[in-house]
Amino acid sequence: MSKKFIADAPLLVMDKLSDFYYRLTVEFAELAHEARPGQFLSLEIPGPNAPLLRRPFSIHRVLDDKVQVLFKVVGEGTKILTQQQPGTMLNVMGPLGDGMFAPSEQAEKFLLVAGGIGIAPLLFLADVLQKRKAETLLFFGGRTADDLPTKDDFAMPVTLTTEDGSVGEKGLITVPLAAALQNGDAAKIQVLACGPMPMLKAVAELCYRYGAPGQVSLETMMACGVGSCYGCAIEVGRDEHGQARYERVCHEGPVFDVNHLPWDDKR
Amino acid sequence: MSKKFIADAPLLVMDKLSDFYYRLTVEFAELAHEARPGQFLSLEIPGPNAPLLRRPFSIHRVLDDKVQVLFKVVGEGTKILTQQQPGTMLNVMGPLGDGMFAPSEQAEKFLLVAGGIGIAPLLFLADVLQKRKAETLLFFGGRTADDLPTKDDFAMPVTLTTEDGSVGEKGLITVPLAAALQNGDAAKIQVLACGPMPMLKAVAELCYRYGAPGQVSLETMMACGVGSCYGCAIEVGRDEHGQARYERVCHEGPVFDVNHLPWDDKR
Amino acid sequence: MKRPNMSVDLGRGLVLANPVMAASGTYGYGLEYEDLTDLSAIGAVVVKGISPLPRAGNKPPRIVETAAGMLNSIGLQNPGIENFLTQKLPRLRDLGATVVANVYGESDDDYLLVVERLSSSRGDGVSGLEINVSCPNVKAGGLVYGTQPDMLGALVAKIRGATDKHVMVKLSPNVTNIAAMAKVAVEAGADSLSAINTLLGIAMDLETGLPKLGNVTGGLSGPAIKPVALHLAWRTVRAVDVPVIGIGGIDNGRDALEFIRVGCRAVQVGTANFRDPRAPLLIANEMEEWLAAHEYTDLADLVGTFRA
Amino acid sequence: MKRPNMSVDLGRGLVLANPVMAASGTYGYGLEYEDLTDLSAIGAVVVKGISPLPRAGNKPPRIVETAAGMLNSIGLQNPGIENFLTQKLPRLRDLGATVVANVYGESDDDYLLVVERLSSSRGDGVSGLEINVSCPNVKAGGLVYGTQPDMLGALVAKIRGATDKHVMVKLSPNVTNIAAMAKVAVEAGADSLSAINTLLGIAMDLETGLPKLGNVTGGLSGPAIKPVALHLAWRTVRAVDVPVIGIGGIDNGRDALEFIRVGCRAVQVGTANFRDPRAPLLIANEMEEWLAAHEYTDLADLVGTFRA
Ligand SMILES: Cc1cc2nc3c(=O)[nH]c(=O)nc-3n(C[C@H](O)[C@H](O)[C@H](O)COP(=O)(O)OP(=O)(O)OC[C@H]3O[C@@H](n4cnc5c(N)ncnc54)[C@H](O)[C@@H]3O)c2cc1C
Ligand SMILES: Cc1cc2nc3c(=O)[nH]c(=O)nc-3n(C[C@H](O)[C@H](O)[C@H](O)COP(=O)(O)OP(=O)(O)OC[C@H]3O[C@@H](n4cnc5c(N)ncnc54)[C@H](O)[C@@H]3O)c2cc1C
Ligand SMILES: Cc1cc2nc3c(=O)[nH]c(=O)nc-3n(C[C@H](O)[C@H](O)[C@H](O)COP(=O)(O)O)c2cc1C
Ligand SMILES: Cc1cc2nc3c(=O)[nH]c(=O)nc-3n(C[C@H](O)[C@H](O)[C@H](O)COP(=O)(O)O)c2cc1C
Ligand code: FES
Ligand code: FES
Repeated sequence: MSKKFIADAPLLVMDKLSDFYYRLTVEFAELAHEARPGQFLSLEIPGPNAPLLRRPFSIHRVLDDKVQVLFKVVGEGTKILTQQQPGTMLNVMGPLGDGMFAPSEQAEKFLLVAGGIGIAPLLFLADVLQKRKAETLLFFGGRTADDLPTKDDFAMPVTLTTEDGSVGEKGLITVPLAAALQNGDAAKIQVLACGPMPMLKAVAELCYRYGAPGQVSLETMMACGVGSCYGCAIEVGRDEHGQARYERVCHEGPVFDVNHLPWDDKR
Repeated sequence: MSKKFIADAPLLVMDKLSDFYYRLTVEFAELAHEARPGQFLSLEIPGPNAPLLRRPFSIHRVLDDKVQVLFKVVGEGTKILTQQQPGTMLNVMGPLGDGMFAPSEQAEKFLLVAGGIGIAPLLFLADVLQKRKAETLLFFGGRTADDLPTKDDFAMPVTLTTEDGSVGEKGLITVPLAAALQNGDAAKIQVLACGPMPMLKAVAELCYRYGAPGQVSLETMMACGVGSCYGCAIEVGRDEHGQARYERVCHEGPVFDVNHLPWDDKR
Repeated sequence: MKRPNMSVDLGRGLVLANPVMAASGTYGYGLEYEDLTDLSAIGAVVVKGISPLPRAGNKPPRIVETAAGMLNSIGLQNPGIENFLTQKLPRLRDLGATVVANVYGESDDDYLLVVERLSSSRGDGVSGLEINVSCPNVKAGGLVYGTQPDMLGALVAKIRGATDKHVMVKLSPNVTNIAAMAKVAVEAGADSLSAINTLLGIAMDLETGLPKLGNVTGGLSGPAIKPVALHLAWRTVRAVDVPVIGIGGIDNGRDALEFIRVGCRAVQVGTANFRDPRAPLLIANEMEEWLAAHEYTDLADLVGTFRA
Repeated sequence: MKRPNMSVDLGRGLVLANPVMAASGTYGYGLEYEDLTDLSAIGAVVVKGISPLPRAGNKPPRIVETAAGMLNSIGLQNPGIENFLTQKLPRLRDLGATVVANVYGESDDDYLLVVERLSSSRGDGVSGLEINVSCPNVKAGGLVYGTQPDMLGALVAKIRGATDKHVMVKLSPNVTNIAAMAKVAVEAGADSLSAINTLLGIAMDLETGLPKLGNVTGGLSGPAIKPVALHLAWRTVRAVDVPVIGIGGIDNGRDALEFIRVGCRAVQVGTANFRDPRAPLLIANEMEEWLAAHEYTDLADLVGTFRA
């Protein structure tokens, strides 16, 4: 279990990558040093009319004492975030989530799979894998060319797909992923994925089909972010009486082994 | 009764006069032509996290098809207002209030009295009196020199006071006002005042003492602004059974004759 | 896109051109808005509570903003039934407004007097009566009608006996079991129920320790109460067979449609009128657009489609 | 400026170093916040509701934001009393936290089992029991304890007979007459009352017509409910002689002091912990600063100074 920190951290950079994607950098040494790929942090959105609850974001990258978040503007909270000027203090809490990406020692090849903003935690993961000099490939899908933020930051072979065909192959990212699994020795491959639930479900199915170990990062609504409220629960199976068992995405997750999850109904 | 209008009106100018005082100009021909001094308008504060209720503001000045509001930043609503850029559409409703300043035909001299932001409606009034070529004097008091916005816009003799003595006489504006009433023929003077309640109470007492007719513009919390909700009521006296009688500041007011109001307890 | 049918027949003569009414106390007698909106186009204007005699109302201050809501304690300041019949109703009739009269009393006799006047020929143009039972019965030691099943049942039965007009009973949220109150009102003859009135609350000025309302307590309304209102409207729908009109925190067409999905046949919009007096029409338009975009031909088809 | 006395003695062994507790269900077992705050400095940590056996909790989604508030339907997922006694309490004791155990059951026996365990020597370090009565009594057809005076009185009397610890009864706001419930609880032996628990509400996804909570209904908390909570806390204070602990929408020191002014002896902070887990300490500090600035030497002097 990693140690958690909370503090007002200075916002150093608010980088507008496109109309909808932003990357912010805060200085928070303790958090930066403790963080592991797949973990997240939570931000209090500043201002008197901010949303009630904190907003959770993956740790996008760690650079010395600095922590980066890559985010997509989807609602009021993220919109307010874009308006923050460097120098502002942001109330940051983290690192959160004991379920991190755990690159296996046995694997010979790592396939990173991202859908849209699901790319956020994978750069941090890529940095760590790079240090291990592991063979790593990125599969990155989006609806259009606009949904592939930071794709150029990955120093590895990158396969892109878009649903409208504007960049890369036209179609879903799971098509080239399936090919890669089929052509490789799946048991020696580890799949590490983050993206929307339908994509993760398709990824899980491919892992089962080809016998590849896989890990996926999930999202649910969160209140506390630290495991205290049980608000972010997802079903992880049923007990002998058919009674659902739940785990906390913020605590046991956000990264889970594909085998740990029942994939039938996950709305 | 004046006709009311509601529309999204383009914000033309947002003028920062000082740290706390702003003057905005919107284009709204129908409202501009209908408005009379002492009336007000109400604005919907824009944005998803705006305050629930509209904000009422005196009509500061009318320039052809344009209407100006002079406002002081006191809370969240006025703060959001300052952030609006020219070109934004503001939802404006008015003119409101059937109780307007009614310069008497008999009066030979008009004493305008303002405390701080209470100056707002008096410029419009001054413009109208000027057209009548009536003798008009302004008595304008503030806490400090910063509380005397637009004092230079009045083309008439102006007496200033500040509580800290930074501009004009040190003390309250009712001191020079009392002198003016004492030295003139009070019955031929009309006092027209807007400002904080304690000032208005002192003004009313001077009117009684010297026998001068007087009108004051009041403020209370408002919901509808058009006389429908009875939320803005103030006591205007008691009936034979000692039962309080109430009137609506937004409808029978905001300007009332000093004689119309009981001045004992007005929190 | 075909325009869906938006009209609603609530029974016993209360027919709305569209499902959005202006809620009582937030739209005066409608006439205050004559310049600003087309009163005849509003589903119905529920006028301010009417009592037998003029009422002075409560001590100010009477309104205060709270987080995403407001408290009011107007105390039903109103000019009384005679004034309504002579000064307001004729003009409302001329303007073609669909009028629901909100009736208020502090005893059974108070209510009956107002109901009878409204049901006489002088009340022509009043399409329905909304009975506000969130008020104390002075003869019963100040117990609130809307919280006491026996008192409520007796009152509604008397009103039913005194009028042929549509009787809508407006339920209080400040009860343990709104379903029980709903059943009592319907058994006593209510043609429809509206839910909910305001939640009781207080606000304080910390520095002085004084209540922010002259009357100390007030009624909470606005977006803050929407989850509570939606729940109570839904419970009411499930308890009775008569039409239910949803009220509480409705700020836009989407909010209104949620009340329709839980089973309400129509809605009322209150606090939102203070933000924009055109709210009833704007909200009805938004509802219509949503229905058209989702290929509904009739609002009625959405009623009760909550998949709980 | 002299530091005012902030400690509060609620009776029968429940003494708080300051008047701000973390509310049940919003602070887990405290241990989740070990890294982030000094648990021993918090007035008291009211732990998540504890049932006899582990509970899986409700179907997700379990939380949704609403206007200035949130709905939750956690369904009291918790690992059961044995786990609490062996895994959580010893550590809380080591950390020096003042612990109030929130007790939950679906029958009198459920409650009694947990109360007895907590009152045995294994429960050393538990300074008080908060009885959550906003839950259905399965044996009584699902009627909620906190809404039925008879059921509530009988339950509290049994609990009183089973423990020497401080018994705090947490009142439900979803009742017609909270004063009556307060009196019943005190007559049956409650040492203090906490008010309020969440208001019932629902939220809907309009597009699908599905409830936003897996459990359909949930409890509304946060700033939206503050006016209602302040009113009910005040009514509770006036109904009984035991200490009342105010809860509902408290977001800062000023909010908390309003509850003190209406007569509460202490407060609990819930939803605000999600914004910042240091909220209980921050709020206690803000209260202390306000009191010092206003030359109060003891928080107790502000209790009940509401000038209504
Ligand atoms: C573990 C985790 C990691 C995440 N990492 C990232 C990331 O790196 N980059 C990124 O752009 N987004 C990430 N998200 C999603 C991000 O939290 C939401 O987009 C953000 O909270 C939306 O806030 P809003 O106010 O702008 O939108 P809103 O209008 O409030 O909500 C839009 C949608 O965002 C989601 N959301 C809102 N509040 C929360 C909450 N408190 N907890 C979880 N989801 C919420 C809901 O699905 C909601 O429907 C992550 C979520 C989780 C749970
Ligand atoms: C008839 C009338 C004319 C006014 N003319 C002017 C003017 O020309 N210039 C100017 O700067 N101010 C004027 N005011 C006051 C102005 O309405 C408030 O300053 C403004 O509403 C504050 O909003 P806020 O959100 O910034 O502050 P908040 O933090 O919401 O409130 C600060 C204070 O402003 C007052 N206020 C807030 N909302 C309302 C409301 N809906 N109705 C009435 N008062 C409210 C209250 O006293 C409150 O305590 C006038 C008020 C009235 C009633
Ligand atoms: C200022 C004000 C006055 C009200 N007066 C009445 C009234 O006279 N009679 C009545 O039945 N309800 C009255 N209500 C309650 C509203 O009709 C409505 O039930 C309540 O405000 C909830 O709806 P909302 O959240 O849309 O405002 C009043 C509400 C407000 C805000
Ligand atoms: C997520 C969540 C879980 C809760 N769980 C419990 C609980 O287990 N037992 C209980 O008595 N109250 C529970 N409550 C109610 C709170 O303790 C508190 O009474 C309520 O939230 C109102 O306070 P607030 O507005 O400060 O949050 C819970 C509240 C929330 C938001
Ligand atoms: S968000 Fe509270 S337990 Fe996960
Ligand atoms: S604000 Fe509604 S009557 Fe004046």
